[in-house]
Amino acid sequence: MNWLPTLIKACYFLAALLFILGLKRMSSPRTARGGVVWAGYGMLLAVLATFFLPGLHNIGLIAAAVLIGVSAAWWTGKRVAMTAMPQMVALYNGMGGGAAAAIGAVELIGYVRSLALLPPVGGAPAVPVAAQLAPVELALGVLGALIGAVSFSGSLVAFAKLQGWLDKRFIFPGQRAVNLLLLAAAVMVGVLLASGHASAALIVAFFVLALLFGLMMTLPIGGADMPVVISLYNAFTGLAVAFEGFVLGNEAMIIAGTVVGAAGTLLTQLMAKAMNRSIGNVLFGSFGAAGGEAQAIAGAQKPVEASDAAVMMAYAERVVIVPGYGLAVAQAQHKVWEFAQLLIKRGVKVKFAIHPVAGRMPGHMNVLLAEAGVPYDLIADMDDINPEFAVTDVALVIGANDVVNPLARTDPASPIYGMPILDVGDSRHVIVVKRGKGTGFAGIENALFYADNTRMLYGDGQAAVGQLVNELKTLDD
Amino acid sequence: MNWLPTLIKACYFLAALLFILGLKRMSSPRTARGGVVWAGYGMLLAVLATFFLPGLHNIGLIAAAVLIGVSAAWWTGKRVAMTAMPQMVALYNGMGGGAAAAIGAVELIGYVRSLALLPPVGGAPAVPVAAQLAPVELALGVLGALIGAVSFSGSLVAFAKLQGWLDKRFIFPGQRAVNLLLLAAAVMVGVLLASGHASAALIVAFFVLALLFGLMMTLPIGGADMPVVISLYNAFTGLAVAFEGFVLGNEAMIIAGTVVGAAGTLLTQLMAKAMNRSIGNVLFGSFGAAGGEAQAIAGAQKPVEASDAAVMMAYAERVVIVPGYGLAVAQAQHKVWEFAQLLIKRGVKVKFAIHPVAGRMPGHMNVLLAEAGVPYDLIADMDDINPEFAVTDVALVIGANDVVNPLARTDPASPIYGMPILDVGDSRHVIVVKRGKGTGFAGIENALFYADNTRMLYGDGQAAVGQLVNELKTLDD
Amino acid sequence: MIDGFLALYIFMLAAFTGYEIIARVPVILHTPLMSGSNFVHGIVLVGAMIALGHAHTPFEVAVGFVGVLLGAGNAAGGYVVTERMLEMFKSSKPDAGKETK
Amino acid sequence: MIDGFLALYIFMLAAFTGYEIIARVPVILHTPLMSGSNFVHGIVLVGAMIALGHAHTPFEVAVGFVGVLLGAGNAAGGYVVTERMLEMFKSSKPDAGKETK
Ligand SMILES: NC(=O)c1ccc[n+]([C@@H]2O[C@H](COP(=O)([O-])OP(=O)(O)OC[C@H]3O[C@@H](n4cnc5c(N)ncnc54)[C@H](OP(=O)(O)O)[C@@H]3O)[C@@H](O)[C@H]2O)c1
Ligand SMILES: NC(=O)c1ccc[n+]([C@@H]2O[C@H](COP(=O)([O-])OP(=O)(O)OC[C@H]3O[C@@H](n4cnc5c(N)ncnc54)[C@H](OP(=O)(O)O)[C@@H]3O)[C@@H](O)[C@H]2O)c1
Repeated sequence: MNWLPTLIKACYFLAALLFILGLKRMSSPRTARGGVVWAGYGMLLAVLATFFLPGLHNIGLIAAAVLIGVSAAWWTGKRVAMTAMPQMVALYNGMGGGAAAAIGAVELIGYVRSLALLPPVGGAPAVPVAAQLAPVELALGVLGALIGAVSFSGSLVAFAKLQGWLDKRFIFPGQRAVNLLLLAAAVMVGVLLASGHASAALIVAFFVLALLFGLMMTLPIGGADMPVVISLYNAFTGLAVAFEGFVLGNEAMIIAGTVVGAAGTLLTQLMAKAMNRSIGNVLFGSFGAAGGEAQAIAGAQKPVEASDAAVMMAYAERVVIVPGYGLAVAQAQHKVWEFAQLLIKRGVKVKFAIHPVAGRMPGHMNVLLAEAGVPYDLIADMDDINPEFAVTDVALVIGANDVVNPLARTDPASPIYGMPILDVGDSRHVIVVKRGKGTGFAGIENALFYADNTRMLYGDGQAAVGQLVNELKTLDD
Repeated sequence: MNWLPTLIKACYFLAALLFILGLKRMSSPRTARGGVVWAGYGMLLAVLATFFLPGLHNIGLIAAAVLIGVSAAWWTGKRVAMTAMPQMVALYNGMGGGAAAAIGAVELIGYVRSLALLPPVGGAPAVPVAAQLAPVELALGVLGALIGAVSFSGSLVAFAKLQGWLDKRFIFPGQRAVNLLLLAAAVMVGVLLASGHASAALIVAFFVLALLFGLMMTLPIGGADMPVVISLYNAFTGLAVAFEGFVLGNEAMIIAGTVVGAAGTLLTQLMAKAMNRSIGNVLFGSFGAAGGEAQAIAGAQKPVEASDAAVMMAYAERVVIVPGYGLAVAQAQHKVWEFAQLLIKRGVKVKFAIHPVAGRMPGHMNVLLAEAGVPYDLIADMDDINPEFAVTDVALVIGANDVVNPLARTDPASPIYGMPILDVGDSRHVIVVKRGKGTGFAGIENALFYADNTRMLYGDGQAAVGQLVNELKTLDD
Repeated sequence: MIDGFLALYIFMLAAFTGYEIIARVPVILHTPLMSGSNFVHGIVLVGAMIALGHAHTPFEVAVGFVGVLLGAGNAAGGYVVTERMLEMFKSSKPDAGKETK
Repeated sequence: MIDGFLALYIFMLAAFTGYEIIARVPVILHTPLMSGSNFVHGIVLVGAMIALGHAHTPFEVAVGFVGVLLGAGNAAGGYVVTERMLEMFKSSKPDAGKETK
């Protein structure tokens, strides 16, 4: 049966290959769906092959755990609403981190047991090879467990925040020092463990400290910053998996983990950059940050009736729709697409303009619009659409605020100063759909709403666009 | 001295890292120079570290060979003309293939010697581990040697052709069959070697066959197709190096060789695609290919005087200069840049438009213009410049022919049918600089030269542009 | 188990591969991509299975069991969520639309 | 000497790395790039040095010597030619120009 281990190794190799090819295919919307299916086959192959590993005990327990875990996750994943995707990603990511930490824990416990079982006879203790970890393996295993545990508790906090279970920020004086102390303590215990001074008590202390640190460092971060944090923890989990893969001598884990670690790091940077902030600012910026003072803006907001707004767009040549976080809150994406289709039928040229940080996670709006069935070639990036606003008749802003705020360009004191925005103000008319005078994520006034060519259509996103649809249908009759 | 092997391995690791980072930096003209320097440091490090490998004999000989090889290559590389770069790349690439083949040969000879030294005692022959290659290693070593040898002799033929030493194509009936036989024979002997039936005679036969095959398969390919072939052999050498690296257990060789193998394969494809041909067509297309029949074109070529041409451009608003192979032949790049600078001084907007396959190797024109000092932001790609010809006053074509031939769009019978071209005909006036009625690489007539808005400025590229420069200077006085 | 330098090489190359592949993904796909890479590290399930398979004491088995549960959740959940998101990306061109279906 | 699967992993990852890195290089740099990658496989010099260093019979030494000669030519020639080509790429913007000098 010498061919069995080779066959299993070949399966792992194929799995790693399929992961990479799958991620590669995700770089284009046309092939992305196929990409995740490929990666899925890789995963299936790797898991099935693992069952045949020689010398594996507890097969029944393993199968049971796999079945329970898969069914539960499959069931929730299939049922959850499209808008809850960010927190589900956080949850599943946390589970991965937890699994990595568990692997590290099992290895450490086994290591301690092997030390206890075998009293040092004379100089060199004769420990059986199987239980004995090399120093590098031990160190990487501890490091992986630390990172995994932090990612676990941190991701769970992120999940709870996005789910709305933990609305208040949790801030107290000296928080930064406490967190730093926690981290230092966890690292110190980790170093002790890694240098061979393992004991049951130390292991418990290590995991408690690591979990606590993940909790405490994520709690003060605002819910809206969560996507960046989730992406960071995604990279963390990847690294943790790679390290534990090294301990287990499993190359597929090393490769998949490292690829995700690198990819997640890059994604985190891209997100933070799109929000015009540094990663450090996202993670620690909340401590004692004074809220920007509300700037008074001259003029008044000029409301408009749904009927007038509908007529303006019905007889326009070009309309650009700018969705924002409010669209997600109102779940208005289906109505908006219905409205856009009616306009298109009338011969109006309709485009959707998406700001890179519209909504609460990158690509948030793309996902929502895709859910409603908006074809992606009607959707334009900020850089592509900005020059076009000058020849646009009506820009319809739905639940967006910060991403169309001209203060980002003019007011150096504003918290979003320097962030590139969508130049909706350049178009002939701007119609803004929002519920009232609520501010956006940055909590500041928006000069656009007071501009001469802007009209406000107050109301919940879904209801307001529903009115527009009805008005348009009346026009058609 | 346990740290020495580790230190050497670390050097190899650093070298591989520097190679990859260096290649990465080569993806932008701004950082490319730094990239090759980084890769150079990597190479230096790896070579120096190798001298300290434990158990290395013949150190004096090694040092002597390195010194001789480096100085000779350095000297020729520094002195050779910029226009001879393609053949130098071919030459150095061939050397790399030869070195890989030599490694394979030494390993094989050592293997045979180890077999001869040790008569099988009873069942299992007790061969010392050092000389005994595992079956996989043996097979990969033979494969690497085969590829390396083909790349060696093939690249030398490419070098000779580009250098002008081998002008005639070497074609005879049944050539394809002969080549196929040669390859089959080489592979068969290789399989014998790899399956452990090594003997001195077989080794000699193997290398003779491989070298002969490289020679015979490259000889019939036209000199102008050489860049694609060189790129292919570049990928070959990379692969050969990776395989021999596996035999020697040297990861830096495996990685550098594989990276180059993948990169070279991709580059070859890109080149062939830019010429609108398949790689197979480049390699085997020459056999019995009938030359395209010269198509008669109505009208006549209308010559122009240098003085008139100079005035046209001096008072134009936009001039686009389109260089082709003739520019390289005439070595007119310095004169052209002098001319362009004079125009720019007069307020004319000057751009250079480069077709992807202008000249005889990809980027050929870029290298020439860069040599003359033309800044790369004045240089435009085909896709970027084509829409601009409509608003161009004068397009100045210098020694280009096929890449501006409208027959590629209109005549399905032409050998270049389907190749995208530069739409110089869209501009108000076209001035073509060439020596006479000579055809280009594809050997066909060019309808552009007979167009109503085209004027021919006959003469050697350098001389003709020199005249233009003088006329312009007279205007300025 | 794996020679340190070989692991280092694999680590370096995998990092480059991940970085280069992701650097080319358009913003529109960032959310599905985050979810997709989240799925890929679900391979931790294999590691958890191995850990549980070699666990001896009841406590180790319990921890290993939780690890496999969590790993399976990561893998299955990550897949479902990613697949659901990507399923929704359609082009208005009919043929391209068919291809993604 | 290297475990077959580890070698396969390294091979696969290196191929992806090479492919992805080169896929982003603009046409304008294709010639220097061909030359640059030609330089990189000059690492064969190291292999030739090892082969010569372990050669025993005069014939092996002779073949090894030629190998080192050729490998050194590949490495040194490839470097010089690439460096000369890239040295010529300049921007018209003065600061960028300085950077490449
Ligand atoms: N995309 C990311 O990755 C990401 C991540 C973290 C943070 N952020 C930040 O989030 C912000 C995104 O900007 P944004 O313009 O999309 O959103 P926003 O600035 O948060 O504004 C959302 C607006 O929608 C309105 N709204 C809320 N519920 C609504 C409903 N049911 N119907 C209609 N309107 C509703 C609100 O006004 P009313 O209350 O008056 O209705 C509010 O002004 C940026 O500041 C960005 O930096 C983005
Ligand atoms: N770039 C690549 O990678 C590559 C590789 C292989 C093949 N090719 C092929 O090469 C061709 C390149 O097209 P191209 O337009 O650059 O060149 P071309 O079609 O080969 O035409 C060159 C023209 O330059 C003229 N010329 C020659 N010497 C001259 C001199 N001293 N002064 C002035 N003019 C001179 C010739 O006409 P006169 O004789 O009348 O002067 C000839 O018509 C394409 O067909 C392409 O497929 C390209």
